[in-house]
Amino acid sequence: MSRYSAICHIIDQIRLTRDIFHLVLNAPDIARAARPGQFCMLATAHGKGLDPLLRRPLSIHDVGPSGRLEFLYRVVGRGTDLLAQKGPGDIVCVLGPLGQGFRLGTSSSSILVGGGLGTAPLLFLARGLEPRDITIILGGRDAQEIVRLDSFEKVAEKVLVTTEDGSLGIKGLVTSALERLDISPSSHIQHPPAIFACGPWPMMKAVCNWAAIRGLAVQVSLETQMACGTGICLGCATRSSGQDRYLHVCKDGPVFFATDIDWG
Amino acid sequence: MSRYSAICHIIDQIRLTRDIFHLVLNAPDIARAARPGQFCMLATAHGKGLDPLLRRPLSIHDVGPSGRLEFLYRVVGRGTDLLAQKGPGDIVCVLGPLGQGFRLGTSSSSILVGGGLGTAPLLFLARGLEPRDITIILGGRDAQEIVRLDSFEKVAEKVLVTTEDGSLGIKGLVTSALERLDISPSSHIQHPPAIFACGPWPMMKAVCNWAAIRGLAVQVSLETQMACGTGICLGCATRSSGQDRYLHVCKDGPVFFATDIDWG
Amino acid sequence: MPAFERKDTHAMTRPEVDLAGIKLKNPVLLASGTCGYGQEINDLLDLELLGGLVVKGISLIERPGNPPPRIHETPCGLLNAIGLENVGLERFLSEKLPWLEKIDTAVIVNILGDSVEEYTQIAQRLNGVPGIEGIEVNISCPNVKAGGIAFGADPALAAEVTRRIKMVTSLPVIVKLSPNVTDITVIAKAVEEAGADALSLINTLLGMAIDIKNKRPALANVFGGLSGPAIKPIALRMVWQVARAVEIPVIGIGGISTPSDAIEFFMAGASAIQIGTATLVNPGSAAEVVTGIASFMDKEGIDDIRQIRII
Amino acid sequence: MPAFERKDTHAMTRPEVDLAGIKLKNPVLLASGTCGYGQEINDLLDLELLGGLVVKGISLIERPGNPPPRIHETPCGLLNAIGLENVGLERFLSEKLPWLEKIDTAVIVNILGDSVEEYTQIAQRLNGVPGIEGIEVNISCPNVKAGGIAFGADPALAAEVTRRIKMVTSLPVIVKLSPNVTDITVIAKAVEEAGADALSLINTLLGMAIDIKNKRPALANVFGGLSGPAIKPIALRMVWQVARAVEIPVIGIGGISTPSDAIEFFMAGASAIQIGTATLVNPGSAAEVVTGIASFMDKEGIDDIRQIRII
Ligand SMILES: Cc1cc2nc3c(=O)[nH]c(=O)nc-3n(C[C@H](O)[C@H](O)[C@H](O)COP(=O)(O)OP(=O)(O)OC[C@H]3O[C@@H](n4cnc5c(N)ncnc54)[C@H](O)[C@@H]3O)c2cc1C
Ligand SMILES: Cc1cc2nc3c(=O)[nH]c(=O)nc-3n(C[C@H](O)[C@H](O)[C@H](O)COP(=O)(O)OP(=O)(O)OC[C@H]3O[C@@H](n4cnc5c(N)ncnc54)[C@H](O)[C@@H]3O)c2cc1C
Ligand SMILES: Cc1cc2nc3c(=O)[nH]c(=O)nc-3n(C[C@H](O)[C@H](O)[C@H](O)COP(=O)(O)O)c2cc1C
Ligand SMILES: Cc1cc2nc3c(=O)[nH]c(=O)nc-3n(C[C@H](O)[C@H](O)[C@H](O)COP(=O)(O)O)c2cc1C
Ligand code: FES
Ligand code: FES
Repeated sequence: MSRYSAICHIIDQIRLTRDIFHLVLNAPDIARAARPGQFCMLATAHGKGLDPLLRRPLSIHDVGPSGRLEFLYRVVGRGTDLLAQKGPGDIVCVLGPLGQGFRLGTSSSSILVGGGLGTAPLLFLARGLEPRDITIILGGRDAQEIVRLDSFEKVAEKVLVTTEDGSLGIKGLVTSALERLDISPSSHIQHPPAIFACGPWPMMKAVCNWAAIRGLAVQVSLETQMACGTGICLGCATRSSGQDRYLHVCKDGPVFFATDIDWG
Repeated sequence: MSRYSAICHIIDQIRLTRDIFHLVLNAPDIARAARPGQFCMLATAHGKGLDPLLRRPLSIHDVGPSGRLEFLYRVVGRGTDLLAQKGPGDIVCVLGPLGQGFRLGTSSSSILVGGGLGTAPLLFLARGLEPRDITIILGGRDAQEIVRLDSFEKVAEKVLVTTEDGSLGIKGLVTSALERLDISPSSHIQHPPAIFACGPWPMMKAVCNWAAIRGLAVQVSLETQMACGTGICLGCATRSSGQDRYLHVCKDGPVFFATDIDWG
Repeated sequence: MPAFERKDTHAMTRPEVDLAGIKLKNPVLLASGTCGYGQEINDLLDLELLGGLVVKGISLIERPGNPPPRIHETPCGLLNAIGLENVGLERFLSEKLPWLEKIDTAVIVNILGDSVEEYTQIAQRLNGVPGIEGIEVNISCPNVKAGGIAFGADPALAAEVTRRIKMVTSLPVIVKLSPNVTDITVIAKAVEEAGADALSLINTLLGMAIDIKNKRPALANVFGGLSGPAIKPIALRMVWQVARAVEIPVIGIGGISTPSDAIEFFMAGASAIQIGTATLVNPGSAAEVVTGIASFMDKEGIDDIRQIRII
Repeated sequence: MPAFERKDTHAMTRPEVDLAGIKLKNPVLLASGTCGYGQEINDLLDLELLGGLVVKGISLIERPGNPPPRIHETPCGLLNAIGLENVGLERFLSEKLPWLEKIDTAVIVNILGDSVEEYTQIAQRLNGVPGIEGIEVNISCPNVKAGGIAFGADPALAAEVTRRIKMVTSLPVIVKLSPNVTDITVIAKAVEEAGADALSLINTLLGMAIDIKNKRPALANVFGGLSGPAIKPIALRMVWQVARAVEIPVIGIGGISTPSDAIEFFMAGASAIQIGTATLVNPGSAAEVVTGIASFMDKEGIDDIRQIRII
């Protein structure tokens, strides 16, 4: 596990919707070391400004040849807003790759479920999976929230889209798409698919419930507040399903088996 | 005296030397109200960053038709560094015009002396002077520090340059140029020139000494630390020549008659 | 002027509050020392949009203040050692108050002294003067007679000042607490018991900076008061603690520059708030906070800001 | 390994200092709680470049820490309520110390307890353990027996803890002071008199934030400790005051993230400094500070950093 503290140039920053951005950096060391599900901490303040103080965690969306490191993020507050103001040639300080990524395993098929910007890590994950019978479910509030659909279609056998307002794909939540996959709760599944989920807490909980009924293991990628992202501050605690112990999302995760987590 | 709090677009930002920048904003209200010697407070943090907290004071370098408001500044620290990173189309929050400018008077001739970036307010001053027998002395460490010479030459009958290393103009300090003007100490001057000075404290002191010997009044533009620039915090105190009283540079100045100041 | 031309600001200045008997258009005030005597800032910030202002601390005799440098910027903060420069009580009354009287906003006078007697004398003189809605007692000053210990650091001294001032005035008395203490609730309770009508907190935190180029403290006074966004977490904690320790209203102060900062203080238990350093940075801050509070209340569907207090 | 391959870091790690008997390659340490037990950060920051590190506070028994959320960002600052999560004394000795022993840097163990007895027991156990250069006593914890008042807020309690620890260990004892007090020099002097070999200051300032969307404190613990650049002016003021009040060395802590921040603390009177929050933001901060101090000393032509102290 190699981690780097790098000063990276922005190759490209594309505004995909009003508040969703696709950031492409040049970060050869990090890109080479990165595994699906890992994340980076990005400094967002400009120049020598000290505010916002902390770096912001973003999942690695993709890595490419010649050191491309990609992120997909939504502007939700001051840090992401400042990041979005930068453009090609500007510099971003990045720490990564961090944390434990997805366990890729050897399941004969995989179902990847992303809600909102929880779709970000799924592209890099899909690229890494083998054998390649991959279904990706992308959920959002509306069509605007479903971004980079063409890229996802290139890496998966099947891509299902759900939107809450029905403006694209299936109207409903990601679970509506899961139901359609026709993996019956009663059936004894011979080659159980691997399930991966990333998105808002209630969405992941719903996916876990759906999977639990079917006896399927789920890996989830969690978000918490983070200060360091490197395992030294112990700030990113989340309750483990085992009694009185906390897991630390930045070093024990961000990816966990759902059964290790206390879903509250 | 009208003051405005304006959100201004950058029309242009030109890097004149390694660390000296010429900033042109669109600020019609401020430009219209501005008088030579006044200054503005510019917010330098990007986006919603809160650091650096305080705005930075910069003298008005020039105003132009259709609301152009110009500044000439040197990058010396975090605030000016952040300002220099902005470009055309970016936004700067500006408060101005602030303070008491130069008293233009009716002297038949004027001598304007600027050291370093103290030259900034002299262009706008020279434009405002009438009648127009104007000598401008621009002093710097080296040729690099003498900026916008052509603009100064357009607004003055005579422009003298001094550099400490002799790389441009007269080798020496601005006082070397003053000596050459041949205004003899002993002579009873019938039409005393108005003297204006802006620059480092020792330079202004030297100009004042030169002028005092000749019985000439000098107006100086002072710098102090400022928090508000609007007269409410009382932070910008400078000792007055009268006993136990402080003057406030942002509202009583920044331009003062040299005799009102305690030169320490 | 004809009625249809009158500035109808009511909708813009909600929500009215009653603060220890002082009627305020809204719970947003300007903090002492950051709005001069009002007139200096009115062209950039319409004072009539605000609940009121607390004028620069007034002493019995005019004070010249500290030598420069008096201010220094720190990360998200400001150090100041103005040294309580002010025009003194009499010039305040004759030169500054007449202008303020014409403005339709509450005027609270911040007072300071080196001795209990000085505080009492000022309070007595202000009693009954038209155009003054309340007194805010700055107890962060060192008590010269008690060997320089600040009134605000000693519960007995703080209570004594409060009691004596209450005896000589019928104006609402707000006591402004210093944060440089081990347990601010002890001082708060002492002052409440002594009769204070409300509490303002916090004043600045004692800090310093060093000018490493010139190898000397950045402020001529060595120490200064730290204000601005940097201190907001400390101020909020103290407001939370004090609001749970006393019955009288608490005015929250410290690093407030946006509507959401203000709402944090109301949730912590403040009945009103003051904006200080933010006005220095952006004169329009207080007006933006007023507007922001009103739209927050609309969104939440509440008509009394105190309803959002966390219990 | 052959001599010519050995890492010759001496030139990079100047200037050596002696801190209350602890030999340090340079006066830059990592602050407790912001560097784990060292191993977690060594890949991003070569610990051998530093004077040393102070490990995460150790209690007698392992502690799980507080429920989340534990951290919250503030303007130029960080609020944390980790709740002293740590592996406990025995696991520290068996699992963490062996790795640290192999690293050529000073290891100082930060200890904490709910009672004088707990502090003493830990100190006794650490005495004579190879690989430990000193003990740093965190007296910001509430004393359970004394009704929850922090050891660091009461000079008598602080002195008592110090005295008892000194009795059971021959290791240098550094006492880490809390800034949440009216007069930090009173505590400093009490602790010095009780035999402390050095003082560390400051620990975090008590603060809070409110999550206005969810209408509750941003931290599950309600209150948290404020650290980072925001508190630097307060920390510097306290170091200045304490350095002038005691004879023992003072380690400056609070908001240091650049060489010039560190130099401010040395000018104020610190004999060494610790870097906390800055490492969380940028793991390389401490190494940059070491380099910056060395080049500052070159420029000034001095060979002892204490020479820059302002008298
Ligand atoms: C491991 C991990 C991977 C993530 N990957 C992505 C991603 O690929 N794309 C994406 O858009 N977002 C991702 N996030 C969330 C992203 O980090 C936050 O949206 C961002 O930090 C908000 O910063 P801000 O300054 O814009 O907002 P702030 O103004 O700081 O806060 C706005 C909101 O974001 C939340 N938030 C703030 N800081 C954090 C933080 N450190 N961690 C989590 N939430 C926070 C706040 O609680 C608040 O609700 C990830 C978070 C984690 C922990
Ligand atoms: C009325 C007035 C007019 C000015 N006009 C110009 C101008 O036209 N062009 C120009 O280049 N500079 C001008 N200055 C100086 C300019 O304000 C400072 O260089 C600038 O504020 C430095 O900010 P910074 O963040 O880059 O530096 P900092 O990192 O804050 O400090 C770097 C240096 O600048 C000094 N400084 C910081 N803040 C101020 C301040 N508020 N006032 C004065 N000095 C400060 C510091 O003491 C330090 O030495 C003027 C200053 C005043 C008071
Ligand atoms: C420049 C300046 C001058 C101040 N003068 C006074 C004063 O005269 N009396 C007083 O009680 N507080 C004074 N204060 C403290 C403020 O009123 C306020 O309590 C403090 O700044 C914290 O609020 P803020 O962070 O919003 O600025 C002053 C603050 C500043 C910045
Ligand atoms: C996440 C975190 C955990 C901390 N844990 C401890 C601790 O266990 N023991 C201790 O004495 N101080 C602890 N501290 C305080 C720091 O050591 C330091 O005193 C404080 O953060 C101020 O320095 P800074 O501004 O450089 O961070 C902790 C600080 C942080 C931010
Ligand atoms: S964010 Fe610091 S340990 Fe996880
Ligand atoms: S800078 Fe605030 S009064 Fe002059």
